Amino acid sequence: MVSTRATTDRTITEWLYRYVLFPIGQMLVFIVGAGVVVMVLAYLLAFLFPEPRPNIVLVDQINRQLPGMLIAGVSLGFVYAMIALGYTLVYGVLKFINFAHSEIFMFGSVIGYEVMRRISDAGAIQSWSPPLLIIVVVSVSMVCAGLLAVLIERVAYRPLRGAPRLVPLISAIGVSLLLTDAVRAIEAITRNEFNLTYPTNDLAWLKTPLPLAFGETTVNVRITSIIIIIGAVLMLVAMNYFVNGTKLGRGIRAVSQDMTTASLMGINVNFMISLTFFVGGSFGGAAGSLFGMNVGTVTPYVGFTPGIKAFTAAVLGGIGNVTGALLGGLALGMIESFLNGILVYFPALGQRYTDIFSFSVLILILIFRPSGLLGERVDEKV
Amino acid sequence: MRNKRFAVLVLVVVLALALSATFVGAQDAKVIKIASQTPLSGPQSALGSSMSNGVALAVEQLSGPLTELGYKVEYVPFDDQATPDVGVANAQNLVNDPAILAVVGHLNSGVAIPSSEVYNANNLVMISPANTNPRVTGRGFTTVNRVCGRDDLQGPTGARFVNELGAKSVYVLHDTTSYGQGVAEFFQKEAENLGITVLGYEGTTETANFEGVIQPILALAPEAIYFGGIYSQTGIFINQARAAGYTGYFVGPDGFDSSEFAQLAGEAGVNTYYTSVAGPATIYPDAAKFIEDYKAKFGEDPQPFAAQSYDSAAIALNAIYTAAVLAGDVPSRAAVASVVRATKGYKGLTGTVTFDAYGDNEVGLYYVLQVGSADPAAWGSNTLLKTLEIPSPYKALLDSGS
Amino acid sequence: MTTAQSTPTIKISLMGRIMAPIRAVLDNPVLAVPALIVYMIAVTLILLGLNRSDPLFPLKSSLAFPPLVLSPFIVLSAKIDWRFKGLLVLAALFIFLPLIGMYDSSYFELVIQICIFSGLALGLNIVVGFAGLLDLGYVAFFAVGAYLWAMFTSPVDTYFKVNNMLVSANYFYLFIFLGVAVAATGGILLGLPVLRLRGDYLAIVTLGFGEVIRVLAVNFNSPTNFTNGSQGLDGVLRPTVPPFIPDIIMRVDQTLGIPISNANTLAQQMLFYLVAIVIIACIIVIARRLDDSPIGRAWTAIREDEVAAIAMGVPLVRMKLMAFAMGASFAGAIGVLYAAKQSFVSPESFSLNQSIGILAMVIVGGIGGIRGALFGACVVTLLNLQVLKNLSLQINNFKNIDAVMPPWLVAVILAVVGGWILWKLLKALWSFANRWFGNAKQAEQVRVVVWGVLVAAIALLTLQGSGFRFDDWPAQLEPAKYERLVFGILLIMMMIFRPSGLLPEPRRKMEMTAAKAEAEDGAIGGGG
Amino acid sequence: MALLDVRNVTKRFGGLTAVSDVTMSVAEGSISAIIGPNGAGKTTFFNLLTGIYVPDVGSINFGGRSLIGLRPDQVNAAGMSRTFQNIRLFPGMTVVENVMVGMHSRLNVSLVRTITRLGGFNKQEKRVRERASDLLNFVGLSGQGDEICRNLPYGAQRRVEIARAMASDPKLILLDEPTAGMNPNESKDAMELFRKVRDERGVTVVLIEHDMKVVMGISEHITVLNFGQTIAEGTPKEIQSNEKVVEAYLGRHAAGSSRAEGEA
Repeated sequence: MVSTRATTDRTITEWLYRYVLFPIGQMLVFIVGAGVVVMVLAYLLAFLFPEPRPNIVLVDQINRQLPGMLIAGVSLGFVYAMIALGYTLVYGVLKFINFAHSEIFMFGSVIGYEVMRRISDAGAIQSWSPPLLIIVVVSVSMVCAGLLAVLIERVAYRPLRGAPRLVPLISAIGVSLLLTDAVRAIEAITRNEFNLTYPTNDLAWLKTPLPLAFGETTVNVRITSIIIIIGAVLMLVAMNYFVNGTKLGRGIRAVSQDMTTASLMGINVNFMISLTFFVGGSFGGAAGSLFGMNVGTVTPYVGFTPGIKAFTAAVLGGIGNVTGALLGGLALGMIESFLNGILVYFPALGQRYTDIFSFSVLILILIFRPSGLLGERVDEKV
Repeated sequence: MRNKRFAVLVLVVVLALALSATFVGAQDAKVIKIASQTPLSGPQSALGSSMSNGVALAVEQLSGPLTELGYKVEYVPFDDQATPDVGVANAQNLVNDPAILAVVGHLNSGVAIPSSEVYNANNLVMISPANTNPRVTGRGFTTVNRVCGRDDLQGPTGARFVNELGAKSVYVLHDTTSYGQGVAEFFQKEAENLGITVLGYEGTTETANFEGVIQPILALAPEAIYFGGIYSQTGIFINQARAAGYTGYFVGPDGFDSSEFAQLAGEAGVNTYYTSVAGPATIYPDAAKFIEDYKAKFGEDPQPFAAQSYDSAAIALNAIYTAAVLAGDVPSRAAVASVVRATKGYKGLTGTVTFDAYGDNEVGLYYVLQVGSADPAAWGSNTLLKTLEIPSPYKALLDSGS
Repeated sequence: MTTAQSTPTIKISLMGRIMAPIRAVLDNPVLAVPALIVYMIAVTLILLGLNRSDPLFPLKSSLAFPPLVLSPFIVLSAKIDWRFKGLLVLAALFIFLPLIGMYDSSYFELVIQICIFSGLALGLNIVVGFAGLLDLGYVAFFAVGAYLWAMFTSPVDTYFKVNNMLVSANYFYLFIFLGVAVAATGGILLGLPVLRLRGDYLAIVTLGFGEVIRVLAVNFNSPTNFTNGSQGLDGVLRPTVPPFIPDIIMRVDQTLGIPISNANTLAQQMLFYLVAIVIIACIIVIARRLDDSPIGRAWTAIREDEVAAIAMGVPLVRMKLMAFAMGASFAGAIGVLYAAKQSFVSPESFSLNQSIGILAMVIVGGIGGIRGALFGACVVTLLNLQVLKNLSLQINNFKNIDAVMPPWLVAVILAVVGGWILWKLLKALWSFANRWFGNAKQAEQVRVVVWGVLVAAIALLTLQGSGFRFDDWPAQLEPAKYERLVFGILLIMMMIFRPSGLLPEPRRKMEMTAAKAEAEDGAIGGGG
Repeated sequence: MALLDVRNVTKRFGGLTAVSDVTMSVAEGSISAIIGPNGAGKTTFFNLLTGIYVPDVGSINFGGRSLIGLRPDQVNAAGMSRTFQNIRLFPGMTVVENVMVGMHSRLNVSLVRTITRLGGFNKQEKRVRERASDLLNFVGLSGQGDEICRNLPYGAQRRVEIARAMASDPKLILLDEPTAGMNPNESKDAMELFRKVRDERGVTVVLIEHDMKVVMGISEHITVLNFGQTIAEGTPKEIQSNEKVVEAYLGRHAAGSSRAEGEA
C-alpha cells in the first residue's frame, strides 16, 4: 500500500506514520473522495432529470437518503475490498483467478455462524462483552478460512502449477461446486437446514440502530455497518503492515514479482504461496463472518454474488495491486449504493439496472485505464 | 499409478453396486411409480427438497389402497436443478419409464413450462404444487394441473388487503423470478386500480445484504411494502429493514409461508401479513398432523409448497387408484390424466380441490394471515385475518357467461 | 522428485495392460473395421435389450449409452482408412444413435442436448482455444439467438405479437442465418471497445456482458414488452417436420418392430437432431478451415505472443474481433435451434453457470482442439444429464426394492476406501518417521501392524455384519442433491490427472509437457 | 534519398527520457548499426520505429511516408520488419508456421475466402508454404520446418526469427542484438547471413549489437547512443577513433548497470 524500504533507524513515529496513519489516511481519502463524487452526481441527476426541473422533492429526498447511502456504500465497499484482497493476492502470485475464493468467503461466514451459534447454545452469548464476541468469532473464522484456502491450494492447484492458465481455473470451479455442496451436506446433516441464522436476533446491542444526526435528518445506522467498517480498517492496516513491513510479506512480494528468481534467492516458494493463500483466505473468512453478522443469515450459496462483485472490484482497482483492491472495493460499493439509491427515481430503469450500470462503469474505466484504476501500466518487455 | 488406483476404486464401487442387486429378491407386484421434479441442489433446494419430501410422505402414507390392489407404489425424485435444460432432459427420461404414471413438480415455472410440453406429448399427468404462473395452465394442456394459486389472483388479493389496511402508498419489490415478479406485477396493477400510490417497483436478486435496497425505501417512506418473493429472501429483508428504521406494513405472497420466516425475521417479522392458498393449521387440522409426521420423518419443518406437494401426490394416487380399478390393470397414462382432471372436491391438507377445464382449482381459497410470533414453533398459530373465495379465470368466465 | 520420475513408468505398464489389446485391435487396419462394427452393434443391442422395469436399469443404461455416444471418437482414433472412418462415424450418427433414440426418446433428448452443447463448445473453442481470449459471458450470444427466434414466434403478448410481426414456422431456417448475423454483430459491438483489454480483464468484462444480457432479458418487459421478463416466452414455434422423417420412422417401425410410443414427438426430435448435426458439421468444417489458414495462424500467434504477433503484421483488434464474431455467430445459430427445441425461452437458461459449464467442456476435452471440444461437450453433458442422474436414480431404485448390500461387500468397499485412505496416511507417516528417526524398519513394522488390524476388522465385519440396507440411506444425503458435488470432484480430478484435457491436440500436449517441465525446473529451488 | 529518415525523436517515460532528440537516416541498401551501452535507449528506439511506442516529439519517415500514428502491424505492412532482443517466436508453433505468420500483412485475409476456400485461397496457401520453405532454406534451416520452435537450439531460433521477419518482404529489417549469446563461430555465420539478406534480397539492415566484431565487420554506418542521445555517428573507422564513444563505453562499463534496457 505504501512504498517500502526497510529503514534501519525506524522510529516509533515513523513506523506509526507508515503503517497506521498513512493507510488510514489513504482510506479516508478514498472514502471522502468517493463520497463527494457520489453526492455531486446524486444532486446533478436530481437537478437534471425527472421533471420538473429542478425537482425539489427529489432533492429533498436525496438529502435525506445521502448519509445512509454513503454509510451503506462504505460498509459494502469494505466487504468487497476484503474479499477482493484474496483475489488480488492470489492473482499477484500465481496469475490466476481463484474462482473458489467466493466459497472461502462463504465458508468463513458459515464458520462465524457455527462459532456464534455454539456460544449462544451454551447460553453465554449475553454475558460476553461485545468486542470480545466479535473478535472471537472473526478470528476463528479467519483461521479456519485461511486453513481451508491453504488446503485447497495444496490439493487442487499445486499439482497444476505450470499447466496452461485455464486449467487451474476449471479446477477452481470444481472446488467451488464441491465446497458449496459439501458445506450444505454438513449443515443439512448436523442442523437439518442450511439457512443459517446468526443468533444476532438475541443481541439487543447488535440490533439497536445508532441514530446519527446529519443536520436536520437523522439516520439510523446499523451497528453492524460500523463494526464492518472498523473491523475492516483494522485488518487492512494489519495487512498493509504484514505485506509491506515484515519479512514474510517481502517474501510474498518477491514471489509475486518473479517466482523463479525468488526461488533462486532461497525463498521457499511453496511456503510463500501457501502463506498467500492463508492470508487471502483469512481475509475472505473475516469478511464472511462480518458479513454474516451484518446480514443475519447465510447459506452455502451466499458466496456467489459478493464473490463476483469483489472480483469485479479487484479488476476495477487493478488486479494484483493490494491498494487497488481496496480502492476498487470501495468504489464499487459506492457505485452500487449510489445507483440503488438514485435509480429508484427513474421509473423506466429502477434498481434492476444497478448491475448493468455498475458494469458499464467498469467497462468505461477499463477502456480508459486498461489495467484498472491503480494497475501499473504493463509495458511489456520488448 | 494414482490414475489407475482411482479407476480400480470406481470399478469396485460399480461392481459392488451391481452385485448388491443380485441379493434382491424377485419382484412379484406390478410397480407403479410417481415421480417428482424439483430443484434438489442449488440455492433453491431448501424448497425443492421439502417438496420432494412432501411427495415421499404422501406415497408412504397413501399408497395403501393401491397396495391392496396388488401394486407396489414407488417414488422417484428427480433434481431439475431449477434449470430448463435439466428439467426437459429429466422429463424425457421419465416419460420413457412406463411405470411412471404421474409427476409432481416443478418449483419454477420456467422449468415447468418446457417440461410439461414433454409430459403432455406423452399423456403423462403433471400436478404442480407451486407453479403460480398463469401460463402454466393457460396453454390448454389436458395433462397439466395445479393445486396452488395463480399469480393473477394472489397478487390482487394482496393489493386489496393493503387497501383495507388503509395504506395510501406502497413500495413493491420482487425477486426477479417468474414467481415473485409475476405476483408483484399483478399486485401493482391492482394497487394502482385501487388508487394506492405505487412509490417504487423494484426487482432485486440480492439475498443477503439489502442495505442498498432499503435506503431509498426509507427516503420514500411508503406506508406498506409488498415483496413478491420467498421467505429466505424476504425474512432477511424485513429483519434489516426494521433495523434500519422502517415502520410501515409488510405484506407478501405465500412464499412467506414458512416457519423459517419467523426465524429469519425474528421480532421484525411479527405482524407481517401474507396471502396464501394453503389453509392455516388452525382450520385444517390435517395440516397439523402433516407437520407432525413430516417433522418426525425428516427432522425439519416443512417449507412452503410441501403440503401442496403432499396434496398433489395424494390426488395423483387417488386418480391412479380409480383408474386402476376401472381398468382392472395398470391404468394407461391417458386414463390417469383424465381422472386427475375430473378431480372434484378433493379435501386436502390445504383446501378443497376441484379442477376446472384448464387444470386450475375451480374455486381458489385465498387466505390472508398475520405472523403472530417470532418463535418458529408458533408458526402454525398465525392469525387468520381473512378468507377469500376466488373462482379460477375459467370458472369466472363460465359464471359470467351463464 | 523421485516419485514423480518413477510414476510414468508404472503408469504405462499398468494402463498398458488394460489398453494394450484394445489399442492393438484399433491399430490393426484389418481387424479394426469389423471390430468397430461389432462393437457398435453390440452396444446398440445391449441398449435395445435394456428394460425400464429392471431395477438396475439406470446403472446399465449409463454404462451402455456413453460407449455408443463416444463410439465416433473411438472410430476416429483407429488407424484405418479415412473412408472407413467416415462411413463408421456416419453409421454411428445416422443409424445407431437414431435407432436407440427411437427406442427410447430420452436418449434422443440427450443426444440433441449433446449436439447443442457441442455447438457451443466448438464456438467457444474458437474464442478461447484458438485465439486465447477468455470469454466468461459466451452464453450471452446463445441467448441472443434464442430470444431472436422466440420473440418472433411466441404467442405471448410482446411487442412483436402486438404489432403483428410474428413469423411462421417456415422461417426457422432463415432465422438460423439471422441468428448468426445478429450474434456476430453483437460480438463485434461488444468486442470493439473491450478487445484492447488483456487476459483476465477481458474475462471480467465478458462475464459482465453475459450478466447484462441476462438482466436485460429479465427487464425488457417494461415499458415495452420485448422479452416478457422472467416469465419467459412460451409457445415458441418449432419447424414443420418434412414428411420424409415420419416415413422413415414408420418404415423402421415396420421392419425392425421397435415399439414407438409417440411418433409425432419422435419426428420432431429427429428433425432437431438432423438440423443440429448439420449445424455442427458446418461449424466443424468452418472451424477446421479457419484453423488451417492465415487467420488460424494469426490467432495462434496472438495466443502465444501478442507483441510479437502485432510486430509481425497481425492486426490484433481485427483478428480478435473475427474470433469473437465467429464464436458468437455459432452460439447465435445454436440459440435459434435451442429456442425451437425447448419451445420456451426464459432468462434462467442463460446464467453464468451455463457459460462456465461450456468453458469446462472446452477445457476438459482439451483446449484448442476441435475433437477435444466435441469430446468435452459429450463427456460433460453425459455426466451431468445422464450418468450422475442415473447414479442417484439407481440408489433410489435400490431403496425402493429394499436392496441390501451383503455384509462381505460392505466390508470390501470399506476395506478398499479405508485401505486407500490408510495407505495415504501411512505413506505420509512413514516418510515422516523415516526422516525423523532414520529408521525404516520400525516404520515398516507399524505399517504391517496397521494392515493386520485392518484385515481383522474386515473379517469381523464380514462375519458379524448385517449388510447395508439402502432403505436406511438418510434423506439428507439424497444422492440427487449431490450431483453437483460429484461433478465438482470430477472436474478437479480430471484437471489434476489430465491437465491437457481428455483428448488433447498432439501439439498442445507437447506444449503442456514442455511448460510443465519448465515450471518444475523453476520450482526446484523452491524446495518442492 | 534515405529510406528511413528519423528526425528529433524523443520519448519519455514518466521522468525518464529514454530517447532524446535522436536524428538518424538510413540509406537504402545499407547495413547500419546502432550501438551503445546498456540502457542507452536502443531498443526503445526500435520500438518507436515499429510503432510499439509513439514518440512524444519528432518525425519518422519511411520510404517517403510518415510512420507516426501507425500501429505496429501497419508499420510491418509498410515494409519495416524486426526481430527481438530476447527471442520472441511463437514457441508452440512449428518453424514453418512461424514464418507463415510473418507473411500475414502480405496476404489476402478474408473470412469468406477462408471459409469457402474459393477465390484462389488454396493457391495462396501453396504460395505461402513455398515461400516459407524458401526462406528457411535461405537462413539455412532447410528441412526443419516441421519442428516445434521451442525445441530448436538457440542459434536456430535466431535464424527462424530472421526468416519470419523476412517473410513480410520488408524493405528494411531491424535486428535487435541478433548475435547475443552466440559463440564466435555462430556469430560469423550470422554475419554472413546478414550480408546475404542485404546482397541477395536487397533488404536494408539496421542492427543493434554489442559484439564489436560483428558491428565493425559488417556495418557501413554506425550510430552511437548513450542516455538516449546520439553521441556519435559515422563509419566504423570514425567511430573507433571517437573519444566520446570510448569514454562512454569504458566509463559506463565499469559502473556496469546490468539489467535490460529499452523497457526502462
